[in-house]
Amino acid sequence: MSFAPFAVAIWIFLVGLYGVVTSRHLVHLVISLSVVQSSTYLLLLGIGYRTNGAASIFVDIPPNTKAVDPVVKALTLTDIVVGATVTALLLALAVQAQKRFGTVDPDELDPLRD
Amino acid sequence: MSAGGGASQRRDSEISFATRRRLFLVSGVVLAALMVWALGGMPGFGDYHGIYGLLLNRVAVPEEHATNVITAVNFDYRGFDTLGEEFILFASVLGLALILRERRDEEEGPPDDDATGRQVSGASAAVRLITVALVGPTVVLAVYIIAHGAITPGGGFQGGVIAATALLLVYLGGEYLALRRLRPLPLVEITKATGAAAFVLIGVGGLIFGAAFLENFLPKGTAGDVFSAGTMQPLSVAVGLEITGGFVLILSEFLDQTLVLRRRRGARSR
Amino acid sequence: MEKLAPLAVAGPFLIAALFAISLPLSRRRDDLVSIFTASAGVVFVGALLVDVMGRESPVVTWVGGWEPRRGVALGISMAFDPLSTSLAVLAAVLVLAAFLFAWRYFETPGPIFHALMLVFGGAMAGFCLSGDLFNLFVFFELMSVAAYALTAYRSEESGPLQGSLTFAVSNTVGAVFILFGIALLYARTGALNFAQIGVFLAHRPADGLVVCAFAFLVIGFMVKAAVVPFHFWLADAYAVAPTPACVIFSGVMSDLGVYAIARVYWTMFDGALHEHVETLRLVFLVFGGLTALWGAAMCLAQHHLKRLLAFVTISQIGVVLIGVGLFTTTGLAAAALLIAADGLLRAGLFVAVGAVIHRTGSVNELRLRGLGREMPWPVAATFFAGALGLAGPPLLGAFSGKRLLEHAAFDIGHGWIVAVFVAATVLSAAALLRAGGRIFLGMGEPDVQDPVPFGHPHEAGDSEAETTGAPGKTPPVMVVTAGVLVAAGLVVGVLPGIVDGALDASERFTDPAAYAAAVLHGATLALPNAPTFAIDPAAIVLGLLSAGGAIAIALAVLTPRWRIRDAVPAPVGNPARRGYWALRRLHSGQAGDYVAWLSVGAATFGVLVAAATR
Amino acid sequence: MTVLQVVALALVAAGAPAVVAARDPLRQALMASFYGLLLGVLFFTFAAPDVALSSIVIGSVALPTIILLALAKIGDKDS
Repeated sequence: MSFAPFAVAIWIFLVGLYGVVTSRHLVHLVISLSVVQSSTYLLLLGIGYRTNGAASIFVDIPPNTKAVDPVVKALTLTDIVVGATVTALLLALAVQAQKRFGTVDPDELDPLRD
Repeated sequence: MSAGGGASQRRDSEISFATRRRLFLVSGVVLAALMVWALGGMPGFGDYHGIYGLLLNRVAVPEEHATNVITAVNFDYRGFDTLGEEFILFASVLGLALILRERRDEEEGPPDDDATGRQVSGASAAVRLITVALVGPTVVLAVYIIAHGAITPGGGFQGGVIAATALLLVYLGGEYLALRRLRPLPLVEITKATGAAAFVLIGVGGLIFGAAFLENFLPKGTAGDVFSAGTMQPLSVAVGLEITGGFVLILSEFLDQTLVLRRRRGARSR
Repeated sequence: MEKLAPLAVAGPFLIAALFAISLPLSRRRDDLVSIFTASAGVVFVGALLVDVMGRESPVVTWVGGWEPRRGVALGISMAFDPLSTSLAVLAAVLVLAAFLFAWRYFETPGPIFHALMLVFGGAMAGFCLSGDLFNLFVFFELMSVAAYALTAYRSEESGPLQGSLTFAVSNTVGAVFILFGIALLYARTGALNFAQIGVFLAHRPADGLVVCAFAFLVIGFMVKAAVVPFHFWLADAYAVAPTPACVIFSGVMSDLGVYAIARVYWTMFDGALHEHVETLRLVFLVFGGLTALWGAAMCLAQHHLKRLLAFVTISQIGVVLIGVGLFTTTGLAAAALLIAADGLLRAGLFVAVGAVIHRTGSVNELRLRGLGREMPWPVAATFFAGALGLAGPPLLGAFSGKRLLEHAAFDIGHGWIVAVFVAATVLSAAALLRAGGRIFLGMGEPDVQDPVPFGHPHEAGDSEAETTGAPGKTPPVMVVTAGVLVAAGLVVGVLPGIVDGALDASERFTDPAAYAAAVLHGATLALPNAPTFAIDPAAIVLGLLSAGGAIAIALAVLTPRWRIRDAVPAPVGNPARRGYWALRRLHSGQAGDYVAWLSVGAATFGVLVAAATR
Repeated sequence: MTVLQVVALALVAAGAPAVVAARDPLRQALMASFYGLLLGVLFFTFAAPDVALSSIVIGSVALPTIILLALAKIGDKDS
């Protein structure tokens, strides 16, 4: 069982990417994209975990108790916030695309090869 | 409710939907195989002993007097990353405002073009009372989480978003249009930009008073109380300000889209 | 001096934040402050370059004052050497040129455009100067987000919306691949600093994890650099982005992706993958060659000027990837010279195209036939000089880069690649000369219509709603900017000592031991002196041939008498044309297609790299 | 791995395809909110309280609200 979290991270990555590739609605595509991004959070945190390690917040525990890796948590923390704002930007594009094209099906957006 | 022509959509892209799916499934399997092959070399889940994390866990509390090592990493050791992340938020909120700005063929008006004609009946008195009453505690919780970033789990990022959800409570209570009349948007914009500028200025302060950009030059106080860990707390507050402003802007842009903007009478969207 | 290096990033950020704080006073204030900040940026990074040139080893500064402890990096390092700092100077120069160009080019609602461009400039400086893997990723993401917003600037047209959407989706998936690579490396080495990871990996055999981490990182950067088959987003995005933004996108943003591949390989993976470099080289030459030819092929019948320049960019990224993909010092020096020369030339061409759009309101070459004659003659001269410079005429433009690339290729026995990149540069230069001939000299058949008007007919490069003012007069600042950029692009290759300087800088760039010693221990290792390559007559002849070939092809395409129709008619019998149409329809503008091709490319590249390192 | 981790991991592994399979965007927004909560619980079991808080606040509250607001604007035009 010691590779389960990484296997799940790969599984989520592929499922999310499948959602992006076969999406028929821009908002569905954007949400699937955020699922793809969430796979990296799981992978990063899975790497940093140490069995029965404390949460590297030494308020009530002595500083040298066994603790989980803090760096991956810092990286993941900011990634979640940044991922959310990029998703919001994509949703804004979807809203305007719907106004402009009258549809949100990525297949029907006009090809641009003039 | 998938929009538009459904199955009969114009397909002049080279590959059809089915081919695209097949292409992805094949390459997806190969990618999965590559990733599993890569994971073979990983330390098992749970027995990780990377030097970087071990060193930081040992060093952060005695040196920086910050008990939350994650915030120490975010706002002190790797503060330059957080500067970049903060401006990612700054740029994407600017981009959002740019994309959702009022178009030529739109005007502000009563929300008559609601989805499937649902009537916004306005919140009942009980809902309005509860939501507006909850705004206060939410903001206090947010301020607590931002202020205690270096001590307990939390920090500028999470606190900022919690503060922004206070606006949702206002919307749920049906008071958004009233709030909008107060024209808070320029104020929110300034809060966001002040947070971003404050982060850089604290960094420059490190250069002036300390020896390097973003150096922790303020007194470190005693670990565990609010005014400890030098520049970490002000940086956390700066990020909190920016994220509050950023998310409030994002939410109000989208709220404007649904509640306020509608297509101008007779304007043909080109 | 290097202690101030983070200001190259934080300075533009601060001004952008102050823009957002202050009320939108006046457009002039935005322009003046932005131009001042951009020039200060150029001067500052230039000073950094001068400081670095004088030193023996890479200059290192630790942000926040966190020096490494016993070889373990605590903070984030900014390690810069002549190569990466000159790339940062190029980026700063192009940001300044973009602001000068935007000054007269179009109206902006408030300071949003200027703030985004400043953030973009700061992110590029950070990207070039960073010495930390995750920091590189953060600036990669920041450049991407600023670019999405800038691409969707004219959000009322259909093109920018779709171009920005496919751009954002493709690059976000690319960023996920990079994050995967970072996670794998962090799991193995427990470090995020280039030098520390490099030292850790150098002593151990390259097992599955190291190979896949390298593959995923390179895939992510290839998406940003628009290498085939990850390039589809670029043609859509650069064709619809506002022209001032295109100056930076095309001039340097894609090249940064290729720079990142070189930086990642030479600082971290050279130790582990060195014995597989012969087979690895083949993989990169295949991808680079394919990109160069694909871009050049798509240029031939492209009549939308900005999309034509987008495909020229893709083609030249392929050539630069060939240089980097040779994994030799000479190859890297050639790539550096090509990035500098071609970047400046493409930027100048975009400004010239912007001037044409500003004057005529249209960007479709067929509609512009002969309209260029009323424009001031320097615009035409700049356009032709820039197009010719890309072909690498003797001594000018891309010549010294191509010359070095030929030496590098023949030195390691891959002479065949020379034919590929010479053909690519000649074809793309010919396409540009054809466009120039038609617009400024009125050549070509009078009423030839683009046989397949894709996209909205009325929008196919028709009136760009972005320009301001009376289209009657071309503002002098545009002409001067275009002229200076193209002149710089032509001359940069022949500056005294530039070629030897590039070779010396590549020697230092490709030495992981010296890099690690400087970053982790502040020590300086002696450097072997770089080989020198005099200009041999064969290179001059090849330069003449390629320039002449470009002109000949352009003339052949333009003069109706030779019956070679340039506008390729709709599905006509022979397989070449059918193949071309299939290729053209692949650029479907559909995000799902692009991600599918991205995953196919990733799988192919991963398998090839895995095979190459077994 | 502790029992709680295994359960949380299984729920997340099932949650992701559920989010992607929900083709109707409205249902998908609610699934995404639930998925954010599941991720938060999983991160909590990985001894990462900060990240769990961030995932719950953003993934479960802020982002789905933005999605719903976007849908409110998109939904009413094309029917």
